[in-house]
Amino acid sequence: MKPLISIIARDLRLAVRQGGATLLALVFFVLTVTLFPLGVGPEPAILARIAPGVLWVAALLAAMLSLDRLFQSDFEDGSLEQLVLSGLPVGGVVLAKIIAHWMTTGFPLLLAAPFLAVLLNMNGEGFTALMLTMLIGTPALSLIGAIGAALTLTVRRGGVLLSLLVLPLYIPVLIFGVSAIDAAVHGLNAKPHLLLLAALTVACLPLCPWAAAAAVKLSLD
Amino acid sequence: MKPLISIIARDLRLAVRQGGATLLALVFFVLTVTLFPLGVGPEPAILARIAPGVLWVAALLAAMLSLDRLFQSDFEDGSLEQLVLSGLPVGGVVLAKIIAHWMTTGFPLLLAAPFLAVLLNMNGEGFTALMLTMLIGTPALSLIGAIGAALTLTVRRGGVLLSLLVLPLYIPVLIFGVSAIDAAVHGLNAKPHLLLLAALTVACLPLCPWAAAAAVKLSLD
Amino acid sequence: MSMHYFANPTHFTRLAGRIQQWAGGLAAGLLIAGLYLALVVAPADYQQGETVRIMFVHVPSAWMALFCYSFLAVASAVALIWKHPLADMAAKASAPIGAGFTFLALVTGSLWGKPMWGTWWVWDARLTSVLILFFLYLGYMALWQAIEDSQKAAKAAAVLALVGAVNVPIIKFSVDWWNTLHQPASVLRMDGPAIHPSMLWPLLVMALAFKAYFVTLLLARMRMELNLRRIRALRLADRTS
Amino acid sequence: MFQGQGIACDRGERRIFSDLDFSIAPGGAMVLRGPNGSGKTSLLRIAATLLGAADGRLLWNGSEILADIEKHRTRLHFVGHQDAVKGALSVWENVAVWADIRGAGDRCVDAALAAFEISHLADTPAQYLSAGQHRRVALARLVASPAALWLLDEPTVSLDAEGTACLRRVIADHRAARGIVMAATHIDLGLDDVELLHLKLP
Amino acid sequence: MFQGQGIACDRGERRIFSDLDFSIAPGGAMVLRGPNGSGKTSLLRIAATLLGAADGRLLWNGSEILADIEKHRTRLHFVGHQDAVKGALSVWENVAVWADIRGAGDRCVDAALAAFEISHLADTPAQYLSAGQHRRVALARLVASPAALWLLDEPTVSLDAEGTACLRRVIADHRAARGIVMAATHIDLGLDDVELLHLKLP
Ligand code: HEM
Ligand SMILES: Nc1ncnc2c1ncn2[C@@H]1O[C@H](COP(=O)(O)OP(=O)(O)OP(=O)(O)O)[C@@H](O)[C@H]1O
Ligand SMILES: Nc1ncnc2c1ncn2[C@@H]1O[C@H](COP(=O)(O)OP(=O)(O)OP(=O)(O)O)[C@@H](O)[C@H]1O
Ligand SMILES: [Mg+2]
Ligand SMILES: [Mg+2]
Repeated sequence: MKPLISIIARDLRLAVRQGGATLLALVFFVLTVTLFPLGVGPEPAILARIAPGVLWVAALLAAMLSLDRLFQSDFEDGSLEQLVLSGLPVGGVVLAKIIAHWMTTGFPLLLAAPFLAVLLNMNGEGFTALMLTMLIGTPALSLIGAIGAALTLTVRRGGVLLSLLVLPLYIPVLIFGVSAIDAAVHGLNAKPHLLLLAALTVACLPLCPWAAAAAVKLSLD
Repeated sequence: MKPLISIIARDLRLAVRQGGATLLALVFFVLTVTLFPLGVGPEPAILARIAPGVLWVAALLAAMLSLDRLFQSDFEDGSLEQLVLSGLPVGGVVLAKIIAHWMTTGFPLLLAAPFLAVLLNMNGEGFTALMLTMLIGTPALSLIGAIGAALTLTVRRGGVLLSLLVLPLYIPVLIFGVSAIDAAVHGLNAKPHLLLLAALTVACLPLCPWAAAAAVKLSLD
Repeated sequence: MSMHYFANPTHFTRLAGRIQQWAGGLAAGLLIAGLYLALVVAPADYQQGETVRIMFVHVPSAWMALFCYSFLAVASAVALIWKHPLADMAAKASAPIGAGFTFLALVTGSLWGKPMWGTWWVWDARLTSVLILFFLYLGYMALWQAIEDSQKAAKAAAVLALVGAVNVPIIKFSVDWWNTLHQPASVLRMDGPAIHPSMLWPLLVMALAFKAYFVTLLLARMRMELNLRRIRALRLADRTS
Repeated sequence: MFQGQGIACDRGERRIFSDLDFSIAPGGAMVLRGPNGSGKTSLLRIAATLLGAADGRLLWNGSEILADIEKHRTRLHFVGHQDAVKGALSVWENVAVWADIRGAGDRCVDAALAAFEISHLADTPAQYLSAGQHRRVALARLVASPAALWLLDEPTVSLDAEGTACLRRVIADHRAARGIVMAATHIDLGLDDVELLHLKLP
Repeated sequence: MFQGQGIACDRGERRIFSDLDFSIAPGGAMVLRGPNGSGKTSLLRIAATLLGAADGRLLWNGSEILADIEKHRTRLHFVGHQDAVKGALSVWENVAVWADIRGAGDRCVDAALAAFEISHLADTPAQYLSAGQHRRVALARLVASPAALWLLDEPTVSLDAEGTACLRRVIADHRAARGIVMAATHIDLGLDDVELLHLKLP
């Protein structure tokens, strides 16, 4: 346990030192959301209608963009091979890095979401559902993303390939997330959708670190 | 002139060799656009209403994401300092790289846009305007983006910082682009909007390579 | 960095210290007077009621948001062209202050928007361009923070500030234009009722107070920055000797 | 006792070497020599279990290493071309982080910095280091947490004469404590009593 | 004649060296020596106009170099720690691209590969090279397009004995054609008739 906490602490410290990375994933989220009213026009009714979709798509993109921080820089400077050689189970190392990643990206998104919902004229009923879906869904984004991040390690400038691998896998999160909010906005019961989303995240928890670990080992070959 | 063409040829060859980078910017564009029907719901009227905005926002994001290919890998392996030391004017080198970047990102987007417009139920009047705005606007995206890409060179994992610097600068392109399409869709005259967009691109042509060259020199210091 | 580099700034520190005291006193005095005028003396608006008092914070901070960016751009130009180290520091110091005023204008604006328009936010041209201005400030500050070497960071940030300065009018213009296409002008009218002198005076006093506050903060931040750099240079020097 | 029996290595679908045997006793050192491209780096990565051998067995005190890879990893240090040094962290933090993750805590960090004569740089962010200083930080990891087997790939790259002398001292101490060293170099490390393993071009 | 007068260098707001004078005649070679962190890399980057000197003048045949930076750049080759070798291109293409951009065409590429004994690798993608082969590709640029001034930062890193011999030969030819060499190394390059410039820690 203790070495894994050391890894989380190390990643958090690096995130804070390296130009407030935490702040920046957040900023991308905010910026992408603001682009939409600029592109779509300012009519409040339309904006409210598309708000859940826009928020979740922006969250997907923000999470995906920050994935290259997950392993890439450690891979390039040799830290990743040192982590693997530390003798800890590789799956554990990967899980520790995923947790640190969520704390510096998914969690800030969660905090920013309500403000952006206001900007997009989402009604009050949607708020709780929005927060809940973000809380349950963003860990799945980090978990699933880790697989893509590990698979694209040996690809130079793998950013766009990463999106090709990861975005399709993110689609279930998007769909369950949006339908929960839509249900709440229209006064329906959001619970079934939330449960599905939770089931997804729970299923990812053991599977994704294991798959990502396999990909990490491959990259060092 | 000839050495600059050599640089463009080199960048194109690298783009083709490195996992079909050309294809990948395109794929990101297509994927982001397809997320919208999933996030917003399938109603044709709503989709048609938001189509120009979604297409342009996705184009902005795809262009922005591919910016890290512009200088970053050359910076990391020392090629950028060799290019600067080639004795060519740094502004010229930068312009050559921008042209290669546009040919591998902006141009494929242009080709894909009409198909995606069909997916989003855009009406026939919008098509020509869409193609024209993409043709005139995407070079500005590569030009403006080059400044951000050069400024974030020394920043480790600058991806998200890049988006913070570049997206606000992209907003005029987005707005003029969308308003031209909107005007055409509603049967109005799109020409003034197109002229403004063209003026923007023409103004970027001398200014951006110059500013980016200053930033590149700084990064080697 | 050689010592002559700081010769001039040493003078600056002493002078700035004195000005800062005066400006600080002035800011405090004006702020008290302005708040008194705004909250007690000025009448409530016959249409907007007490909420009109938000204006006395909102309008000056909006003005300062724009002013700070111009200051930032000019300081950056001076830094790039004449390479004066104090201009770098002035630019760096003014950014967070400008971002703060911009944020204040946004917050007070939305607080006012809720009672006036029934919504916290609309994508009106002016509001949108202020929001984008806020992002420009954030980008500038993030770039400073992200590049460790302060001399490099200064130059990079100056390039960004100038590019941004060219872009601000374009954004303003494009946003105005974009907005009129979709949005009927009837929903909001920023020019509002012509301002009555009983409101104009508190507004001007507050505006002056904000400006004095800006000068105070700017000088304080510049002196702090200068001291930090000196400490760092000393530390680096004796580490290797 | 660290042994390889009949090791073969494929890179890019090409056999680089095969039927390689070696055996290093506690306190022993083996130096890999051979022209560029002969497979020194590949062999070290196989010994570190980063790369899979195409054939052959690796043994530690007679027992199969691949049977418990994680166990083997805890007993080795690998210093390769890449330094695993983070520019954003100070020199001290860089060394401490690894000692911490390997469960050794930061008790030996100061000693490690002293061993490579970079104590005065302890608080400097690593991005301000010259090439040789950078290398010393990477090597300081060897001392900051204990491990029986050191795998060093061209460890003296960028080091000046003093840096090389530090490394020599540290290796001597390690061997005196019955540690094992396997190193690839092109220049003479100046170690006593080493065994040479010559690799040939494929 | 390549000269520096009173050169000073600042890194990270700290003076690394100052009042440095040097002068290298056509056909001459200067080797920079000094402990890690003494500023060898920095001096080479100043000579290449990549880094600005804090003080002093650089002269080429008596005329100020900073007056026409681009001219100076066309007459120099700089080989630093980073190889500027693209893994996706073949060895031949890697060398040819730079010769082409510098306006020399690809006439001399084969000769350059032969000079560093990597002709047999011409079609291999560079990502499959070992460390020393990689380095040879970077050095082959020196031969593929002509330049009067060579600035070499630890050129022998990762090279085996034969690789070092190739480099020595190539440098000798360059000097015989009145070329100038300025190199930083920690190990002896074995060049005849060199001038040493010793840098001290700041
Ligand atoms: C977040 C929302 C808001 C933002 C970002 C904002 C922004 C601004 C800006 C930038 C200015 C200065 C413009 C200039 O001098 O050129 C301004 C002035 C002003 N704003 Fe706002 N505003 C907001 C909301 C509101 C609301 C809700 C009201 C009240 C209905 C309001 C009333 C005014 C008035 C009366 C002025 C002074 C106009 C003048 O100088 O003629 N604003 N605002
Ligand atoms: N980017 C930088 N920012 C701040 N300081 C730096 C930077 N690069 C190098 N330095 C410092 O400048 C000094 C000289 O570095 P330089 O790389 O020139 O040394 P060197 O002689 O090449 O050393 P080595 O033999 O280790 O390669 C070192 O003390 C180093 O810490
Ligand atoms: N990732 C790879 N894919 C395919 N082939 C590779 C790869 N890495 C190395 N090789 C090839 O394997 C051979 C051995 O490489 P290795 O790096 O082990 O050599 P080395 O002895 O360390 O050489 P050097 O002295 O140059 O460092 C070389 O011929 C090289 O071309
Ligand atoms: Mg090797
Ligand atoms: Mg060096």
